[in-house]
Amino acid sequence: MKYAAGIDVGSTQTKAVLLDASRAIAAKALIDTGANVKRAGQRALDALLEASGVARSDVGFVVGTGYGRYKIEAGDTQVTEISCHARGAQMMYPATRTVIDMGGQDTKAIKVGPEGDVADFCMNDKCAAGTGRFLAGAADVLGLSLDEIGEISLKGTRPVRLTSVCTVFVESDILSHLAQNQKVEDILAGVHQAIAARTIGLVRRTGMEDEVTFTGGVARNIGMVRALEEKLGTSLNYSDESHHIGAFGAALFAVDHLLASEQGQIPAEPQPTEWVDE
Amino acid sequence: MRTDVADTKDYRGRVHDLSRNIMTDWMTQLKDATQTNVPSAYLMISGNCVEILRCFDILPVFPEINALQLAIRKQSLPYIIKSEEIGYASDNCAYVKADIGYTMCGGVGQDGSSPTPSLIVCNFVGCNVYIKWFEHCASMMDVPMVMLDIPFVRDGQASAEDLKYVLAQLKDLIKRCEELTGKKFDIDRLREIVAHSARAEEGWSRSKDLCKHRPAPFDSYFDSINMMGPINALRGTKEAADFFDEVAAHYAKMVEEGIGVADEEKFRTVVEGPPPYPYYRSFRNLFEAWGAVAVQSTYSTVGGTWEFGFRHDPDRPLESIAEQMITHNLCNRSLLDRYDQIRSYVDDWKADALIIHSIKSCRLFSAGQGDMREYFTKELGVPTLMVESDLEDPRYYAEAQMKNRIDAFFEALQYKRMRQEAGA
Amino acid sequence: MAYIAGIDLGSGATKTVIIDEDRKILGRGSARTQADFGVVAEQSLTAACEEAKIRPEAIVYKAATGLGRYSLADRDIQITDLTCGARGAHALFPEARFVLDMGAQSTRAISLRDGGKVKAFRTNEKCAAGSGGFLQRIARYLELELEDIGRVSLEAKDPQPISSVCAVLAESEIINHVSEGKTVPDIIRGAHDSLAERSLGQLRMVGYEDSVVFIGGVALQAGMVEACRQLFEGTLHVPESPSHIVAYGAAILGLQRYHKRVCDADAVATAGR
Amino acid sequence: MIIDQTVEQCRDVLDLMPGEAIARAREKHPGIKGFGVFPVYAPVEIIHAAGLMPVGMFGAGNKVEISHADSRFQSFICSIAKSTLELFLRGDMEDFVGAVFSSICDVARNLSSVVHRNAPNIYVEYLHLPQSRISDATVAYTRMEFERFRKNLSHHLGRPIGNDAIAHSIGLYNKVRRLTRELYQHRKERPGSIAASELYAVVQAGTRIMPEEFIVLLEPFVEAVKQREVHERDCVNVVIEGAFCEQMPLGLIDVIEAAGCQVKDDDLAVGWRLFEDDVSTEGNGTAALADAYLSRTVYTSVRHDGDQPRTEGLVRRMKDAGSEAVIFAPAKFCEPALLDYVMFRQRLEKDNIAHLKVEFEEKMWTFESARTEMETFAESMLFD
Ligand SMILES: Nc1ncnc2c1ncn2[C@@H]1O[C@H](COP(=O)(O)OP(=O)(O)O)[C@@H](O)[C@H]1O
Ligand SMILES: Nc1ncnc2c1ncn2[C@@H]1O[C@H](COP(=O)(O)OP(=O)(O)O)[C@@H](O)[C@H]1O
Ligand code: SF4
Ligand code: SF4
Ligand code: SF4
Repeated sequence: MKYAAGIDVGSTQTKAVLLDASRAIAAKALIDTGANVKRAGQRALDALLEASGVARSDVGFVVGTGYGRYKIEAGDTQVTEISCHARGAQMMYPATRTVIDMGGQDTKAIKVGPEGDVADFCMNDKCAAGTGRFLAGAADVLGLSLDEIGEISLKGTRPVRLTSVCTVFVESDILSHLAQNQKVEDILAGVHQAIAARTIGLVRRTGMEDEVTFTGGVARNIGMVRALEEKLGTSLNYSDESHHIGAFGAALFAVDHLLASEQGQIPAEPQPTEWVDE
Repeated sequence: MRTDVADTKDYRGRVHDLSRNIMTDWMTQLKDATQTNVPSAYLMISGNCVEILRCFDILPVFPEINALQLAIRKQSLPYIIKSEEIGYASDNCAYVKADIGYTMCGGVGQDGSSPTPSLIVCNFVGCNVYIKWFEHCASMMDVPMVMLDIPFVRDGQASAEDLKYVLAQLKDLIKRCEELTGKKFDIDRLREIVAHSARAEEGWSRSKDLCKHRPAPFDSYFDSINMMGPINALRGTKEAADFFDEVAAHYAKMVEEGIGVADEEKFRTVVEGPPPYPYYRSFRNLFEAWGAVAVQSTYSTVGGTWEFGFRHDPDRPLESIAEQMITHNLCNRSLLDRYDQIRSYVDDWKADALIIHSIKSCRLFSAGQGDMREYFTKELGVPTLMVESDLEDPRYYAEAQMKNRIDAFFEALQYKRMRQEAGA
Repeated sequence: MAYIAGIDLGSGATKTVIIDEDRKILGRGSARTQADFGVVAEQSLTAACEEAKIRPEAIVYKAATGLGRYSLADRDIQITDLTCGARGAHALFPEARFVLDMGAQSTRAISLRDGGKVKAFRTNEKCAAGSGGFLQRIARYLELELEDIGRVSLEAKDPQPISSVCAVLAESEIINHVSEGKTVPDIIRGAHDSLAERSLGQLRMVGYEDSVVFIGGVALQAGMVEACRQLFEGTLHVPESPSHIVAYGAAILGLQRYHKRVCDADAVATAGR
Repeated sequence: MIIDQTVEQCRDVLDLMPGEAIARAREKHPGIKGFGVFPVYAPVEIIHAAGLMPVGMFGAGNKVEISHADSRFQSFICSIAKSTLELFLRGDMEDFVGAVFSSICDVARNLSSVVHRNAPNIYVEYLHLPQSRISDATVAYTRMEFERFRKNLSHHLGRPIGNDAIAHSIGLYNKVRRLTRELYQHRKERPGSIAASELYAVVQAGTRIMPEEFIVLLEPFVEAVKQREVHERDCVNVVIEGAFCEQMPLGLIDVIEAAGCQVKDDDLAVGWRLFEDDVSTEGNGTAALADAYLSRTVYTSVRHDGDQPRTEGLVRRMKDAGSEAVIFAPAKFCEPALLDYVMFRQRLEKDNIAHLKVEFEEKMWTFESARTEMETFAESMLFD
């Protein structure tokens, strides 16, 4: 049996998914990207192999995605995470028309066509304000872990207002709220709402259509899920797999390649381009 | 069949060389003028009246081109920082900052690359930053400034009163030029100059029209830069007119032989907004890698929208100069007029997509481009990509992010196309 | 003997300096800033008292400064950290006309008038990776102890500059450097160099000429000091315990006000007699 | 009493959404509709004479969450453009017939287009106010431009806008401006008599109340302020420069004074009090307004000034106000204000005049860093 893998090397975490030729998930992996991006890709692949017991030689095709996709030595080809998230989300929730992907460094709104194709997309501008990193920063100042802040934020009744969603300044903002004796849950509620508001702005740009699937690491944060649902006035598809959807999409593209090469065809998928360094 | 025109495939091709030659001649004149007393005058690019200066043999100097040159040589940052040190904000137009910084560091004047102007002619055509920029230049170098207030196109085109107003100001300018040079205004000389302009404009338009062909012979965004110098700064000279004759012939030949600028033209785009000069080459590579060719661009029309038929007119030299300044350039027209212009580009030049390069420095271009995106994607269904950086300040260009967006965009286009082909 | 405390409730840490009436520093204390400024101030004050070997009650005047200056309930006066930093630096280096204060959240360039009064100042722009918090984050990322940053930076051979003005994006640049195999010293030094360059820009905006006093927690980093030394044209003074200079300045100004209060009280007392 | 009441009343007005301001005006002027005036200046008299209520469009402060407009205008665009657009997109401007923008900057110009496209029922006018030296041609042009506005508006409404009506409106606004000038003058002479944020609230409210009613409110207020007991504070006398378009949050104005400064003059909402004296009520109204615009207005950063540089204007303004320092308060991303700062600053430094720059944003609500800077500034001047 041949396998195909998708590796999503993100700014914060690296996700990987191993599929068999029938597109069933054989293994998943999640590691911190860390400083060495090259190694992260390799480590993620190793983790997949270990978890599934599949031999490297049985992995017929590897698609890299995410911000570090060009640094994955095992990658046979690269696809942007936008295409991957669209593809993965559509496969997992076939009625998906809108994808919101919130990662460590950027947020994307993707409008998805009926076949998992990207009809339009928007990303936060160059500024990293209001992303997963921002939440991580907030958690840090408050001495909480990422897993808890979502839950806690749900208890907030009077969300505070933030000056900005700049990741760099979240610290002082939160400190000054604390200095004014605001409750932690209200501060967190404010933090989540501020990010949600910003995200909604992005979603409006591409135009929202039901169903909406929430992907990326922040989809594990229930506070963010609820804040978005409230602002969008619709429920979101999300699950434990949400974090892996990019990698899953990449793996789906890899399966295409695998099958195509077995049949001696060119895969029906966009040709990647070469990285050109200035 | 590849012939001698094949070298055009590189952007350092024939047209590029021709352009560089005549632009270098002009730059040499500028450099020489720092040592002589040849009168010179500052002027802005958009909708300018360079013909009037030529009529008095006043050497035109374009600070915008100075700034552009610094950026494309990757030298702009220190000057930008210099300007920020005297109080310019990080959010101000970096063209201004680079030029002012350059001037402060001695780039202008005796030991510089261009002369201290004898006169500053502020042709306020659209961009309000022009006024501040030239006010500062005037005060810094203690040079008199002539303000040409060009009414914005409010009701579709210039009214009789607008024209009268501009003509009166042009006559004022002529008087100032007479005083400066001691020469008498010679309308016949102006007619000659204007005729050169018209010929250049004709060649420009023919060239741009050739991009309607598939494959397009040149990239109307990136390669147009080669033609923008001659059409905006050297307009009114015989050299520029000859240049455009040659350019048009050259591209016509390419079309005839079916040669395009891309190895394989896969996508035809229209590009809106100025390029990121400090990363010009690598930005271009990102599109080239996808076989994407710009068949039209708005930036190339900041100086004039000649492809829609307007020409300077030797029979009405001053009037046609005034009309061009008011109506026939991109900058002095409203955002909605620009939408129309882009729409006709998409339709007539048969483009697949619109690329909006949003420039932090330049609000004239960028303020409201989000709405443009809405309009084209939602109302017209034109696939549109919007990316952000700057035309002068290298600090605002993030290559990896840029690549990510561009790749994703073309991936999606390609995917769509493949599905269509499969369905057909 | 009357003791005066200057308490600098900064965004990163709260620092206290205790002086006597001769402006002599008797004790210093510091505590990492947390949610409750009151508690932290108490901690740093206690630490300073211990070092000074005095009881907290012996302090007759408390001058609060820094971000949290209004949060100190029993302060006698609050003064901004800029004014205090200027005064503290001037007290140590009376001939210097410029002060560079690099703290956790902000970098300030100050020019001085006679007597150490603030003439002009420039705070770093909001979107700048130009302060100590940024260095702290890089250090954490590179798995370095804060205390080691400065030393490690000195080992650089080929510093890798950072161009981005946004701290978050600057961090990505650093990640890039790491994955390209650049060494930790080169990266840290690159950050120091870039910060030094930005500070010089700020200093120039207030008319920087010759000598400058470098204060704030970041001045504890030898690599940063070295970067500034190489870049700035004039003399660079780095006081001992640079992160306490703002608190010291507050104490000095506090002492002035205290004297005035005593004089006024005397005057009142005399008048009442 | 009167003072506090009036200020309170005016703050209420500032809290109204534009539609609510119209609704309130309708109590006295049944069925009246609004016409938006984007800063800096527009000849409001023509609008008023057309039977409409001119309403200052100064964005939405922090009252409105921007959720649509930031997809139209990028992150590096000033807030007033976004919040103004947001009001249109949300449908808050339904009681408005139209809106007028002018050639102050590239953002305002493009904004007029975006409003035009997104609010098809709104009549959008764009005035090109002259930037040239005053000559016969400029006079003719400006008269034509104001006349064009009258014609277009009249055409749009389907009713004439007569000279008498304009003269009447000029008379009313003359009175408003005269009273406002009195207040400003009085503050220069007796600085403690009115807080900067009080004065601002009142003047700003005047951009959202019909002049007929505003005069009634203003007259007793001016008298009361003149009678007010003044407690002289020990502080730095400053003028504020740079807030001519997007307006400072009230809280920031308070912080300036709380930090130890006394505002003696400012350019907040300057377009509504642009004239140095009365506009003539004789003859052709649009011509009178045009002539006044050309020759009897105070300087602003959005108009080229030919032979009378703004830099000198600022120094004169300081002298007139008896102030010793300048607070530059440009809105974040405001290109004209930020560009002008450089030349202003150079001019002040030539005379050793102290100055401080504090950028602001509409939706700012904590002023900690501004407070620190302002306090330091005051400390540095006071403890001299
Ligand atoms: N267990 C968790 N609970 C809540 N949020 C999480 C958790 N794990 C990660 N996140 C969030 O996800 C972000 C990383 O998302 P990811 O999609 O992996 O980003 P990237 O692809 O840029 O690395 C983190 O910044 C964090 O905010
Ligand atoms: N022991 C140390 N070694 C090196 N750097 C330090 C040390 N302590 C503090 N710093 C640096 O100084 C910064 C804090 O400076 P400080 O002046 O205390 O800031 P603030 O006054 O804003 O709290 C930290 O962000 C860190 O970069
Ligand atoms: S704002 Fe744009 S058009 Fe104006 S000077 Fe700057 S770059 Fe040129
Ligand atoms: S520093 Fe903050 S606001 Fe500035 S660009 Fe970075 S994330 Fe955005
Ligand atoms: S605030 Fe400044 S940039 Fe914005 S619209 Fe007003 S004048 Fe233009």
